[in-house]
Amino acid sequence: QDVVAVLSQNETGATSYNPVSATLLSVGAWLMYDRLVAKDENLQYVPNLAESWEEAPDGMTWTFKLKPGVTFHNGTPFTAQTVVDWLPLYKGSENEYLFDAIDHAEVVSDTEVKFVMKRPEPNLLYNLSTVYASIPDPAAFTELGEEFGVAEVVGTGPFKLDSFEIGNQTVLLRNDDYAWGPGDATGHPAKIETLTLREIAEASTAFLELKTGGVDMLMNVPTDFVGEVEGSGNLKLLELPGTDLVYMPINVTKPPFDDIKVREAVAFAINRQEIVEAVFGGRGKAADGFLISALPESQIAPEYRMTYDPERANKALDDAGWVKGADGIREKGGEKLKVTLWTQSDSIFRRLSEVVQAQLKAVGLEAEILTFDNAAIRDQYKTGEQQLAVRTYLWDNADILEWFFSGERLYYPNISMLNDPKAEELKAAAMTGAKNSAEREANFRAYHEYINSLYPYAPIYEPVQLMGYNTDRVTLPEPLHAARFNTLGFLQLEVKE
Amino acid sequence: MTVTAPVPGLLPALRRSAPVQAFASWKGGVAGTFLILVVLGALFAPWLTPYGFDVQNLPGAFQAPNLSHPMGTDEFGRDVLTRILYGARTSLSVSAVAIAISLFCGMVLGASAGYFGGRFDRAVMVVVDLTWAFPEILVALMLVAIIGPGTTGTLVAICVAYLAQFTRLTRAQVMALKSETFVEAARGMGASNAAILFHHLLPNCLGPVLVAGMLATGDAIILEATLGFFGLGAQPPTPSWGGMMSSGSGLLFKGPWIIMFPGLCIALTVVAINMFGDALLHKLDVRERVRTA
Amino acid sequence: MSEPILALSGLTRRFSTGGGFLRPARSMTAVRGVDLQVARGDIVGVVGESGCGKSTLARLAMRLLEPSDGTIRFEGQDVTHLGGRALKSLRKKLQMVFQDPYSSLDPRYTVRDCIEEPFRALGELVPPGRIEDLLDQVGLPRSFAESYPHQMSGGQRQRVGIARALAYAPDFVVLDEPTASLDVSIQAQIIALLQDLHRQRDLTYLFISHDLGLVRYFCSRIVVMYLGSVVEVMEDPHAAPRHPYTRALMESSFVPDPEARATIVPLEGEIPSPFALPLGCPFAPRCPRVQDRCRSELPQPTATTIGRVSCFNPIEA
Amino acid sequence: MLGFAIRRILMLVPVFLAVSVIIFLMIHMLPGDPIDNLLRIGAGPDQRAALTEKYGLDRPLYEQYLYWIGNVVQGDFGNAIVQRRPVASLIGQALPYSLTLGGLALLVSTVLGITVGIIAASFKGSWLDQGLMGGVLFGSMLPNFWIGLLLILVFSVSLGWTPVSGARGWESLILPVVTIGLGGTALVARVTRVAMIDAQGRDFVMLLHAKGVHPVVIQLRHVLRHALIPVVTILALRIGWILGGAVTVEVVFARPGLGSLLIKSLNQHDYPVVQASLLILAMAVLLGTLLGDLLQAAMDPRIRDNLK
Amino acid sequence: MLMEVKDLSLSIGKVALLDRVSFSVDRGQVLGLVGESGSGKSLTALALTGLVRRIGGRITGGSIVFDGQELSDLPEPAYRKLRGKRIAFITQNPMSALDALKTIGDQVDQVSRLHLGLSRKAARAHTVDILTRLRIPEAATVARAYPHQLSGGMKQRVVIAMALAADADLIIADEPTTALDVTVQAQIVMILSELVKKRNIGLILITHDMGVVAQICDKVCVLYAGRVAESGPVWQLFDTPRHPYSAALIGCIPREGMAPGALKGIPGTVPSALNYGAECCRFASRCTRADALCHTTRPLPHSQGAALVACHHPQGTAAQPEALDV
Ligand SMILES: Nc1ncnc2c1ncn2[C@@H]1O[C@H](COP(=O)(O)OP(=O)(O)OP(=O)(O)O)[C@@H](O)[C@H]1O
Ligand SMILES: Nc1ncnc2c1ncn2[C@@H]1O[C@H](COP(=O)(O)OP(=O)(O)OP(=O)(O)O)[C@@H](O)[C@H]1O
Ligand SMILES: [Mg+2]
Ligand SMILES: [Mg+2]
Repeated sequence: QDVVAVLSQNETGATSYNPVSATLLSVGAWLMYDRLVAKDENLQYVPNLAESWEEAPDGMTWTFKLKPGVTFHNGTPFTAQTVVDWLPLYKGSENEYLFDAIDHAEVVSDTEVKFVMKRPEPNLLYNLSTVYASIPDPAAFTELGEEFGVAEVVGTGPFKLDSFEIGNQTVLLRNDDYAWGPGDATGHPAKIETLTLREIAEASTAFLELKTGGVDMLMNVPTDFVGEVEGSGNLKLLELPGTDLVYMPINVTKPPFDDIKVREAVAFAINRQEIVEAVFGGRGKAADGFLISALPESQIAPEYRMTYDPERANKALDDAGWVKGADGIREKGGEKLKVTLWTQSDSIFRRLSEVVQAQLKAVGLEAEILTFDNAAIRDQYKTGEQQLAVRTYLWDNADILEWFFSGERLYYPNISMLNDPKAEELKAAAMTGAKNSAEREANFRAYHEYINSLYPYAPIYEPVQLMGYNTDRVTLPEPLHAARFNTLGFLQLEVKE
Repeated sequence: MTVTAPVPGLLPALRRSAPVQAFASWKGGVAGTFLILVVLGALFAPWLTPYGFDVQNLPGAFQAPNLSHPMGTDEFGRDVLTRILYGARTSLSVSAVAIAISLFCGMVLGASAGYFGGRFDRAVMVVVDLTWAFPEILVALMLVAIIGPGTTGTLVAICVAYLAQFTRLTRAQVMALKSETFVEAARGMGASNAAILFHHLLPNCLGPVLVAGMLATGDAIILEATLGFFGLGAQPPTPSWGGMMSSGSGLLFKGPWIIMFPGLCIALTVVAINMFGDALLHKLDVRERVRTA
Repeated sequence: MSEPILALSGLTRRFSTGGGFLRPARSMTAVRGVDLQVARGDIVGVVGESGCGKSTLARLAMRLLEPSDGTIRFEGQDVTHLGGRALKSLRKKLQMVFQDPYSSLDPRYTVRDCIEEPFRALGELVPPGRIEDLLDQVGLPRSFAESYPHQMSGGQRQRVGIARALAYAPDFVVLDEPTASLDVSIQAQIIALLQDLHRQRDLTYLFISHDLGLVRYFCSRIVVMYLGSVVEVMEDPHAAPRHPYTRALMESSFVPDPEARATIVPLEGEIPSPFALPLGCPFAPRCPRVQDRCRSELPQPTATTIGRVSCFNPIEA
Repeated sequence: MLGFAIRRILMLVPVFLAVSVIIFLMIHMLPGDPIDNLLRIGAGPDQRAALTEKYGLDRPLYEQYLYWIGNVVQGDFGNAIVQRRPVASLIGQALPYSLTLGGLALLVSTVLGITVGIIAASFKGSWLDQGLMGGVLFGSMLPNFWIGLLLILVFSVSLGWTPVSGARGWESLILPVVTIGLGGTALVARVTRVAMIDAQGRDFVMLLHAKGVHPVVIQLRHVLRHALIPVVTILALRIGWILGGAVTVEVVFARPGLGSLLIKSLNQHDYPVVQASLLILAMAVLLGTLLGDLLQAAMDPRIRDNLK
Repeated sequence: MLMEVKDLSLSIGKVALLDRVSFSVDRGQVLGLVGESGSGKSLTALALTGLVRRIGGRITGGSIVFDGQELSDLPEPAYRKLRGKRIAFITQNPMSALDALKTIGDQVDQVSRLHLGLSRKAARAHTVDILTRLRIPEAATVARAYPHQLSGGMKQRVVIAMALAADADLIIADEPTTALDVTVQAQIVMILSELVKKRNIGLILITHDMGVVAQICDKVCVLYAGRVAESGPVWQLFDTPRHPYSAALIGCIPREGMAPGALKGIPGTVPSALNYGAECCRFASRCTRADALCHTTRPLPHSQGAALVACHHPQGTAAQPEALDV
């Protein structure tokens, strides 16, 4: 009844399971904690620890009715008071922004808690459904301090922490008392007893482990191995819609990209379809905006979408005064159109960059690739020296726009260094100005469109999540009624004997 | 007064033609021929292949070796053979230049430490020994983290990683030579320290140290490849053997030739360098001394 | 004696070895208080057992080592602390032939390069034809000029060494065991050559050797060293020795004549460590004529009919 | 001998301090700032100042150094800034892996290398010698990550004898140990062979033969003893490799270890971890030289006497 | 005869280094083997002890008879039993002939334990006994010392002790005193010559030093370029050398009463082993008496007085060599 899974590349390197302060949490956090609400496969909110909820018409209070009989791993019961004690933990922490809009929480009864808001927050349910809103035992959290999430984890989730070795593996044990799972999985604990989450940096090692039965599933199969997995009789792929997006930030403050024409050219020079076909084996789709297509805010007017249009790209450059030289590289005033393109050392990043490099060269822009170690690149961005970069993010809410383009987050994460007064206004409206979801959606769409009109980035690709698993060993729930393979997936995962 | 007599030392070293002799042995001959072919291939790459090393042809990616692409095409549809030929330029020149710089610094350091001895010597050797005792790859990764990726970082990393070896070797040679009577004799004839260093000591340890440098070039190619494995070597689209070999081990399954051929080139070249170096050392009759320095 | 060409007085050289952190350096005196005067045209032989300081003395005289104490005068001039140009010009007159012909020539130098080196070192032109002359003088064919040392035999190399020492027409040549590593037949060749050169060029030699027989044949005066000190100077090489050590040396050498077989009574005891010299006469522990006084007091040189001896109880003539 | 050991250890103290200063200064010259990694995104300068003060990064350099080294001497390496754990526990987690992997690899390469060296030297110049040395050379001529993957393909995938990766159980050690061991074997074999050949050629060996001693006895009891001295010296100096040289292998086999910890921390600018790892490596190197000296003295009476 | 060597020829690789060397030595006799460097003295010693195989050499002809037993084709294991037990070999350089990592005692014990089968304890007692007889003070302490703690003379005595540890009948000593000081050399040579008389054993003494030969040898064998030039009783060699080479060699020794300039040396150099030439006298190119015959025909050893001389034109009875030009 043991299952070994390999974490996907973008979740490796997490240093803690502390939901309050960590900026990177692996799937383990989903499994050791619960959240008030969860999301189903259509991104609709479903009950998790909260049975039901109600928003006041003016949006200034939210009342959550909690499931009864929920206990933490250490036996402490989970009650309304727990939620009241939990919220203040975020004060001054990395993830404080999640609950910016909440003034305070009040106990209504043992199973009812009321959030009193500073302002309406249509996005509250989303925030409560993210992994960073996982609920630890506040008492244990305070007591353990920095050790919490590393040496010990006290949550209400379907698995308990057995051991955690940073950068190596996490071993989880089943929480036998668990009966409050989300959606279909409610009423029973997980079917597997232990779950080992391994981190394997080298993709081929991970694949070979799967192939030889050393591990039972890969949370993410790199595209290079898709063919191999499909070709092996006992291995199977599970394709889930992705929640990530690959794009290319353009530093609007660095010449030649201080000229919007040049940015526009870059945005239209990228042949996304070719990339999907050549680099990702036809899986996933070409991106034309900044948000994943499952989000309504991604549905923007066609004139704001960025697609492959080499003529437009060439024309933009011509208009900007960059003329093709003898070697095919454009020049202006004796200077070559040469920029740097930063990328990360993962092979897929490097490969993507190389294709982009070639595509940019086709319109006369020479990009010099600079590879940085994954862990080091963040510091590099803080210098603001980048011109182009290849990046990816994983988020399924439109507020990511604010994260990457807010004038208050220059250098990092606003690698594009966009600081535009009008964008700031639109951002404020989108983030805090909406009273309800519909209004919020409209505001974000306007913000998204305006950002696109400035070309501070070029969208590239929207991947799918490809899980690989050994059909001799495990049965995966199909269909999966969740947006991602986490709590629900592992609760329903079965082992073949 | 002018010095008219040509300074001996270096010229005789070349006149003794150890390389020519090394060629005469079958091992040295085979290895030397291979190396010459590789260097010629690198030099004349543009004339030897109709393809460009950076011209992508995505629809034609992952072609197994065939007549028009004897080593197949890579994940971007580029001709692997072409990239190997151009890659030899990067791999060989980065390693060779790095080793040359390292060799020069090592010889200067080692020779002065060995010749003057005393505190200076001890201080130099403590530092040198410490860098020597640290694994090359760690030194290299640390330096690349500081300097940044790319050929410069690789160059400096290789330089520093092998500095200790050359310093030690030169120092040992100089110390051994220093006690030879001919050095004392030169002093007895009024030669200055500089003259002794440059006309007697350095020419005499040049042979072994140069060969050690040659052998290290082999190791440096591997180190470059390892940095490539971490994605920190030569930056695309510039091909280098190490970079090609480590452009995603997933290709091992999808297009093994993309990785195999550069890997094979590295292994063969390094073995050839070692074989030729050994043959040279044999001729110079200092094999033991250099090999274990 | 006329003005001596070389005069050493109280020449002392100490070495310290080992030593390091928390470890005391050990000091030894390789040459102590040597007084010696060499007249122009003399061949002075220095004999003694291995490690007694012969080579150190030679190096001191050559200014290849700095003396710890004492003075060196060359042609009347104090050269003890000479440096720079003056030292360079001294080198023209003072040359040395080394013990080991195998390591005293740079393997990368041709014979020509070797012989030219003194000129080059002093930044001067090589007079045309000089190399050939020198090769002729030391009995090497001119064709050897372009050969490397490894192509030559030991005797031939030693001739190159001699040619190199003579390149500048020196007045004084120090010969440090020039034949020690050669066969007797080659040794005889070299000695004959040195004798010829001495005659032709009016050279002065300081000849170092451990072979008493050879020294007695070749030299006009003999200096006997023991553990860094001169124990006896014999103006007549064929005279009977006065110092017990000199006699022991003579008795230890085997006479190459089967008719003259004699039972040799070897010297007993070991040479004391140079790091811990006894208080008195260094030879006292092995001396058959030892007296109490020898163990506590250092004998001073006293004149004898044949030279000078440092012994409290010298053998009577 | 004991006195010598104590003196040597005392001697290590100033060297160790000097090394620690070098490491400290080097780390502080690195570009990047750990506080950046720690600061909440969008945090203001006062928050930065607070954190800087919390980690003592605002104090003069020498004070920081003294504070740090003072704690180190007491066994406290401080807290990792980015990884938010006591450095000692991070290192404590990585070190055992490095030690087992490195130690075993050292053992394998020593045993194998010495054996190959002895055989090659005993049959010097024969095809056996050339074949063995050529094989060992070729084995060390491939980059480690490459060998590792090939070994996995052969032994784990095709033959199914060993696990592919990980750090659980002794089976998972086999391939990494072999991967590193191959490179080390070449070095040890080369040194052993040369040292044996050197020792074989010395005069005392001829006398042993003249005494009628069996050649195998001469080879193993006399020649090998002489040959081991340089081998041991070189091995002792290479102790740094045991702890830090396995970075690539750690990546390929998904093993934790000091090398990867160091590199990861370096990239994250987690100063305290980098400092501590470097210090530990340096300490290992220093102890290695000490060990080498002691072993040399234990094996060679001449050196032993020199120490008195 | 204890050992009789007849027409011994030896090659290393393709190079013939010894060519029909003959000599013999009996109990109580000292045979001196002299000659210039490279003449094959050490090779001869290695051939007699069967060690020449170790350096890749091969006996190509002739016989070595030791105590009635033919040794030239003796298999190695049998030779090993003989070596050290009945034929002892004292190698050239005492400074490096001992294993620096083992105590003196252990090294001497090894011989008696190996060949006499003595126990550890008995062997040590035996060792101390022999060391004492070689006039080594405090032998028991010395036995516990390491080689580097001893002086050169002491070490050479230890090597001699090894030769005696299994009561060898024949000692072959290759330049036992070359590296030693004259006073120490005198000690060692006297010890060896006493041993021969006291124990009635044979000694083959290889040396450069004609003085030593004159003082303790009974017979001499002069080697030149891998061949015997002259061999015979020591008095005849010094008195009336017949071969021009031996004559010249004796003329090279500086002696008491020699006139300055009398020392001339032998012109030219020994030919290298690669161009020895088979059908000629190898000394011909340096010899003043050489004629065409010497350059084309190999001189065979024949009796001249009490000696065997390999020369077409042996000298008469003249004591002094004829004048030679440098
Ligand atoms: N550079 C030096 N450092 C330390 N000790 C030295 C040095 N040179 C010579 N000695 C010591 O000085 C003493 C005398 O040495 P020197 O070479 O003068 O002896 P020698 O009489 O020439 O001996 P040999 O006959 O062996 O050549 C020796 O004990 C030697 O160890
Ligand atoms: N291992 C070997 N391989 C090839 N030639 C050798 C070898 N050992 C000796 N010789 C050659 O054999 C010849 C005789 O050597 P040997 O050592 O017997 O001379 P030797 O008379 O002992 O000289 P020395 O007085 O220098 O000891 C020399 O020409 C030498 O070059
Ligand atoms: Mg000397
Ligand atoms: Mg010999």
